[in-house]
Amino acid sequence: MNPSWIWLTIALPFIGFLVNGALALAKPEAKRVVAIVGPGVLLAAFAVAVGIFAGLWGNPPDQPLVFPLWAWIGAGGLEINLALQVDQLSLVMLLVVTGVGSLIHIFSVGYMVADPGFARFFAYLNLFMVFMLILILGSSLPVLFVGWEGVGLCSYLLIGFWYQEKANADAGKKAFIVNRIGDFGALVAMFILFWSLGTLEFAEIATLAPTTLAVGGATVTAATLFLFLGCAGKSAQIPLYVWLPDAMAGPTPVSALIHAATMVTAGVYLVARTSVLFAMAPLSSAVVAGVGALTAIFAATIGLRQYDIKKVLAYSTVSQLGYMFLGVGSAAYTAGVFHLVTHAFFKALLFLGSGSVIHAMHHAYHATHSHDDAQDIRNMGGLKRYLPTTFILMLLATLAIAGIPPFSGFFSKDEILASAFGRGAEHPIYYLFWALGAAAALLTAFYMMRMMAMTFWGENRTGATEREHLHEAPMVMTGPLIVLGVLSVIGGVINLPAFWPTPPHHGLERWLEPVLAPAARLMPVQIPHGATEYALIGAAILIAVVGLVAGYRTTLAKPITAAQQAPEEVGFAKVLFHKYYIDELYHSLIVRPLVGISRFVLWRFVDQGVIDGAGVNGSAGLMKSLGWLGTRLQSGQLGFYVIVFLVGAVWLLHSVIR
Amino acid sequence: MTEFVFYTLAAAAVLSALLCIVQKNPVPSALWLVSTMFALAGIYVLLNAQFIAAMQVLVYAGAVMVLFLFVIMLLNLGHASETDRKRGPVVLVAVLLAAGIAAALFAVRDTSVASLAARVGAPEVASSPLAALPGAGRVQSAEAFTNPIASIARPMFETYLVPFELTSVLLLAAAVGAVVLAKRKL
Amino acid sequence: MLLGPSLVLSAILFSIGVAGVMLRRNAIILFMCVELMLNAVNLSFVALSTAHGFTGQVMVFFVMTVAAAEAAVGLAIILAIFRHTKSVDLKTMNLLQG
Amino acid sequence: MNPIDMRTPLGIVTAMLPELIVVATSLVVLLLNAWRHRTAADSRLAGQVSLVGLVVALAALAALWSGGATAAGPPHMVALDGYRFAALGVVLVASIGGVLLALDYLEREGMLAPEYYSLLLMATAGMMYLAGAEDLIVLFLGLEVMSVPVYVMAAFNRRNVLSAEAGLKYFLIGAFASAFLLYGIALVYGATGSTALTVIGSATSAQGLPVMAGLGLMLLVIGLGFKVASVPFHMWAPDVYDGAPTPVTAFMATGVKAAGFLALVRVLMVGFPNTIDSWQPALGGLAAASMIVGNLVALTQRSIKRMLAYSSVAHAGYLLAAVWAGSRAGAAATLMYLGSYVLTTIATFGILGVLGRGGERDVTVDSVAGLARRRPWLAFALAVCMFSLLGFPGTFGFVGKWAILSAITAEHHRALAVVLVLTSLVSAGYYLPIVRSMYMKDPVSEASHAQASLPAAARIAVAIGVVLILVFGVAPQPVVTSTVETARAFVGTGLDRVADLRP
Repeated sequence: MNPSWIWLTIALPFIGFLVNGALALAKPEAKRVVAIVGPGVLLAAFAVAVGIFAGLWGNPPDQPLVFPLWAWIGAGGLEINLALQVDQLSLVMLLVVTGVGSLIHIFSVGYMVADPGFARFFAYLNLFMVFMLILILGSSLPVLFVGWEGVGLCSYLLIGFWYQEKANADAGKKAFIVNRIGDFGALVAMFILFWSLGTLEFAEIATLAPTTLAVGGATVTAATLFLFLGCAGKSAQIPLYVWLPDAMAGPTPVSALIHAATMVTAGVYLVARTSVLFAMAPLSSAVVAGVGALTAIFAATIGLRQYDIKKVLAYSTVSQLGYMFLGVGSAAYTAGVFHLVTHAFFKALLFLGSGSVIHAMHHAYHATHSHDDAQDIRNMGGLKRYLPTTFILMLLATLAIAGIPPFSGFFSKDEILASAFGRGAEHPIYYLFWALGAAAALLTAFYMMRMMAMTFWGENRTGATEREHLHEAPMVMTGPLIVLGVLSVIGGVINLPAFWPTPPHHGLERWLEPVLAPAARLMPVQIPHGATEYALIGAAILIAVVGLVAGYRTTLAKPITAAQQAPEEVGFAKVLFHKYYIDELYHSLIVRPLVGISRFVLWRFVDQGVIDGAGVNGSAGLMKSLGWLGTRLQSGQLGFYVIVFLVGAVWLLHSVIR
Repeated sequence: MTEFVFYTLAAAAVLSALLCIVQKNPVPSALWLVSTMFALAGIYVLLNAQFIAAMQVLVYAGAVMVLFLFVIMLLNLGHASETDRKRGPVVLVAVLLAAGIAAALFAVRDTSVASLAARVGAPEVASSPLAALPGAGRVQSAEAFTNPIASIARPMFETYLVPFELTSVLLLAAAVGAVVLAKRKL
Repeated sequence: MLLGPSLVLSAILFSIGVAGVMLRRNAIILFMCVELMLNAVNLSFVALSTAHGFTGQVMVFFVMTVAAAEAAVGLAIILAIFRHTKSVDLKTMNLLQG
Repeated sequence: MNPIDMRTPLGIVTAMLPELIVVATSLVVLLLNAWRHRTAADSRLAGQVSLVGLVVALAALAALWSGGATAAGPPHMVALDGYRFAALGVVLVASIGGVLLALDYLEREGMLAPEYYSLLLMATAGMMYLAGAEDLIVLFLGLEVMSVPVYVMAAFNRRNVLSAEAGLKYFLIGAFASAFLLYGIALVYGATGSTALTVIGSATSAQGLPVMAGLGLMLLVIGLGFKVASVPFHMWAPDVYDGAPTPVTAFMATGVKAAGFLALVRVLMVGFPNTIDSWQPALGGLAAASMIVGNLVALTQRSIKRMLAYSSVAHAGYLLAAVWAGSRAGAAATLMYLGSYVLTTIATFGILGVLGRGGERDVTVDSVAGLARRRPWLAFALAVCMFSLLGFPGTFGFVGKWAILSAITAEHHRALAVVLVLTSLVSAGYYLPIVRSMYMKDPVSEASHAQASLPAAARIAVAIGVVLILVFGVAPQPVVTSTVETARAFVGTGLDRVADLRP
């Protein structure tokens, strides 16, 4: 198919949005039409994407193909042309987003069918896809930013989808504020680039920047740091990650689509997109890698002690995004994008699987009118008997995320860690980043297995009568899961490392080569070879296995109490400390202290106290109090208004006399 | 002699103005303002603007201020009020700010007719097509001394015809507005 | 010759008017202080017209018209609020604030 | 169209045709009042006649503009260029909005005085003279012809003490500010010997800026800064916007502000083009202060009407930043942003008027909860307005803000751009809660929003506003091209500008 048909991929979801939106307003009960239109447009868009991909497969373009749609604003110094860019990178993203997006849309048909806002839900979901595709395909920063803002808006709408609950609306608000901070960074970066280069087109930036700007200079460093602030907001990195776990308040397919597979990876995509700039700014790259590594381990420790199945996955997403940034920060842009792709597969699978579990739990509780928490893994246990398909698929995804070969996550994660280690030869600080990444890998394997064990193994804790109602999800939901399961297993094939016995080797890397070559010339990827390489691989596999085994054993070592009977969370400090020093210290010398730290210090104090309190609420509070001062001055007394007027007048008059 | 008269009138104007703003009772306050206006009318004569001086007395002191006094009487406000004059630190702030304004405006104290004429009559301006523009040149005709009313009326009805007509809209708007607000019921 | 001193006098009278606006709370007196400011500006116009011709005097004419128009409307507004509050004291007029 | 000679009566009439039509309409309405002033139908008739007059004026303006009217001789009293025509267009649109919003409101709130419309028309004429003035005397008189009726309109709701208080406050501080403006005119006249802006421009270009002219310029900035509600001359705005009847607030927030800004642009671009260093710091300071104060204080407001008042202070800051640029791009950006601001503000106040039903001050973020479910179109319109005020891509507001930002950045000054971007982000903190409340919360009670339905006239205003916001947001090219074209009025500066005009 001719790549100039690219606009169809955006137009199709937009038509879906219009149809579903109209139905939501006019005829919300027409669920059958919505169920066909919603996923249908996405499948069609995916088909177009595949067609274009197939057309370019044989002869990939050297230069990005830019298709101007129309000159949105075009005069003097303020041009914004809406143009779409097709190149190897945007095609990869396009395939992943439309492909995974289609599967999640299909899943949603089953998951949301009972919801009265079915049509509205699909309208939002389609609209989200429109903006996500604009983000991916935009040929310049402003166009990308339109998509960037748009996905934020849809995310905000979808997090608060069940707006009747206050917590959900609050979560939407939090996501909103944090993303504003990030957007500010992105905007400032855009202005710095516009000042220094006079263009915001990606293609022109890539050619102009290396000749115009000094490598490692202040301009490019500042621009990339602000750009990364934007990425950190959108992709939930320290210190702006706080919104993502709360965003799980939305429906589960939303979590899978937006908060795992697509939108949150936009930051990684943007860094890869502007790789030339980051390659020119070693300091910024190190910051990216460092923040990524810290986020990876930080979120992983918090994940150790969560009981809400979606919260575990949320912190896991934050942690995995940290990996991607560690990759792109180590100049391994291919590895970052590779992990983005495999993560989209297995994390979407995990979220949809958890959706299937919650669906079952919800039905069980609904049947008996119980008000227990359907998302608390302490209320689950032994579910593999009731949900066998979901269990097997989620287990595959867990192995993939833990990094067990030959599952997809192993290859991508290993490549990232190897690149970080390789850069250590030049900048020793990267050894530390590598160590953090490796430690995070251990924790990842541990908490994922803990979650799986508490959910699927052991005794069932749902309740005697409720148990009768647990059942596997319908085919419309398990179907997408199976496809994702296959992808999670074999996804690594797109970029197999050289040491792997069978070809194709470095498929993704060779495919992306034309896009990433300018960056690679400035800052080459350094992957260790020979003995070091094999030692690293061995260590990675060992870490994954140890983590999984430890996770399984410590979790099932003693019976788990259901959430209702579990000790109260409020007085936990004393309780936890007692258990921590007397009972569990000798069970595990490494993991348990980390649990305590993660729970008490990191989650309670850092996450909720410092970042929420001082950061998000604090800055909003400071602005509010400044504004309050303004309202106090607005006393209603005219005399005071005149005095303020005259202060200004005296200032202005005296400013011209000197 | 002229200067002596000027400074006498200036002192009277300043003194009246000060009394106007410190008087407790609104009626004397208004009368002191009238006094300032009269002093200014005298200065206008010194500045060779006899017609304006006459208008000052007729329109300002005669009509506008009478309207003020009329309203004060109508509302029965002809007595001192406790809360009218401010006290305390706000007085200091007010005086400082007023002094700040005055200090800035004093920067033009050294202006003289000669210095202005030298500047405006700069060759670049004089030789430019500006000379043809209304109000660009200085009126130095003998007419100004023999027939001051004509010398105001001519620019007013020729060059400034548009603004003059605009004042008719302004007065109409004021009349309509005042009537609307003062009507007993809408 | 009198231009400089006239401009200074104008500045002084203007500032006295400004001070009056800050120091008083009676709406009518406040308005009278504004009239004083307008008079001060008129003095500047007249003084400057000794250098530049009659434009300044024409301007004074317009200012007088404006002052008359403002007086009519302003006093009508003061009457309107007096009907509500039985007062022209600005201290009581702070229903709108914040 | 042949060049118009402004020295002949016919030339003057042709050049000022739109203004004259508006004044004539106000006289017709006044005459109509003389014997038809009792019933609601009379008031409505007056409004309809005004509307016709304004549309005819708009048509005359279009004829002049499309005819490419130019001055044959030197400009005289009012400018004859694209920028003035565009400015008149903005003012007329604001005025039409003011009439459309008032048509049902006055009837509903029992303010059956058809004089409202003749006052509004006279104020419009004043705004047109103010916005197109090429002479400081016309500027001053235009300002007064605009202000005097608006003082009355603010106090128009005679049954309401708040309206009276708003009128009094606006009047007293407005007259006070006029005195400053007038002093400025006196000093500029003294320093340059003329009140014609072109002459002033060539004088300041030739001799630089003597202290007298500098002081005069600052006093002009103070006077106009007051009218556009810039910090620190803004303190009246929240109270007056709050207390005045809502259609008047809409008219003030759009027409007065637009006319003030357009006059400011012309004064600075024509009168002081080559002494940009003397006024840039002052304008930059005012712009930054307005953006910061307006946005921060707006955050704390509960009443939407009052919040919009502070937000209008913030928008004055954005506009001042555009004027600050002192370039043709800045002038074009000012015009463009005013266009978006006027459309959005009219639509917003139109919606607010029906949400409040007489108690617009009580409409808060919480009381619009669930509007989307009861009145989906109304909620959609308000949401579009909020996004446009916020400057969200896809709305006209974004195009305007983008134009301002690119004008500022072209001057290589970063601080102001950063302040603009940062404070715009802060503004999301008060615009979006309204959207959130409408779409994500339940109505307070079963009965809420039952009354909220737009009357026909206001519906036209809101619909046109919202459609244009979206159309120009998506396809801004015509607006961008034409505003950039109008700013060519400021090609050449000072002496060469006058030379250009040589017959």
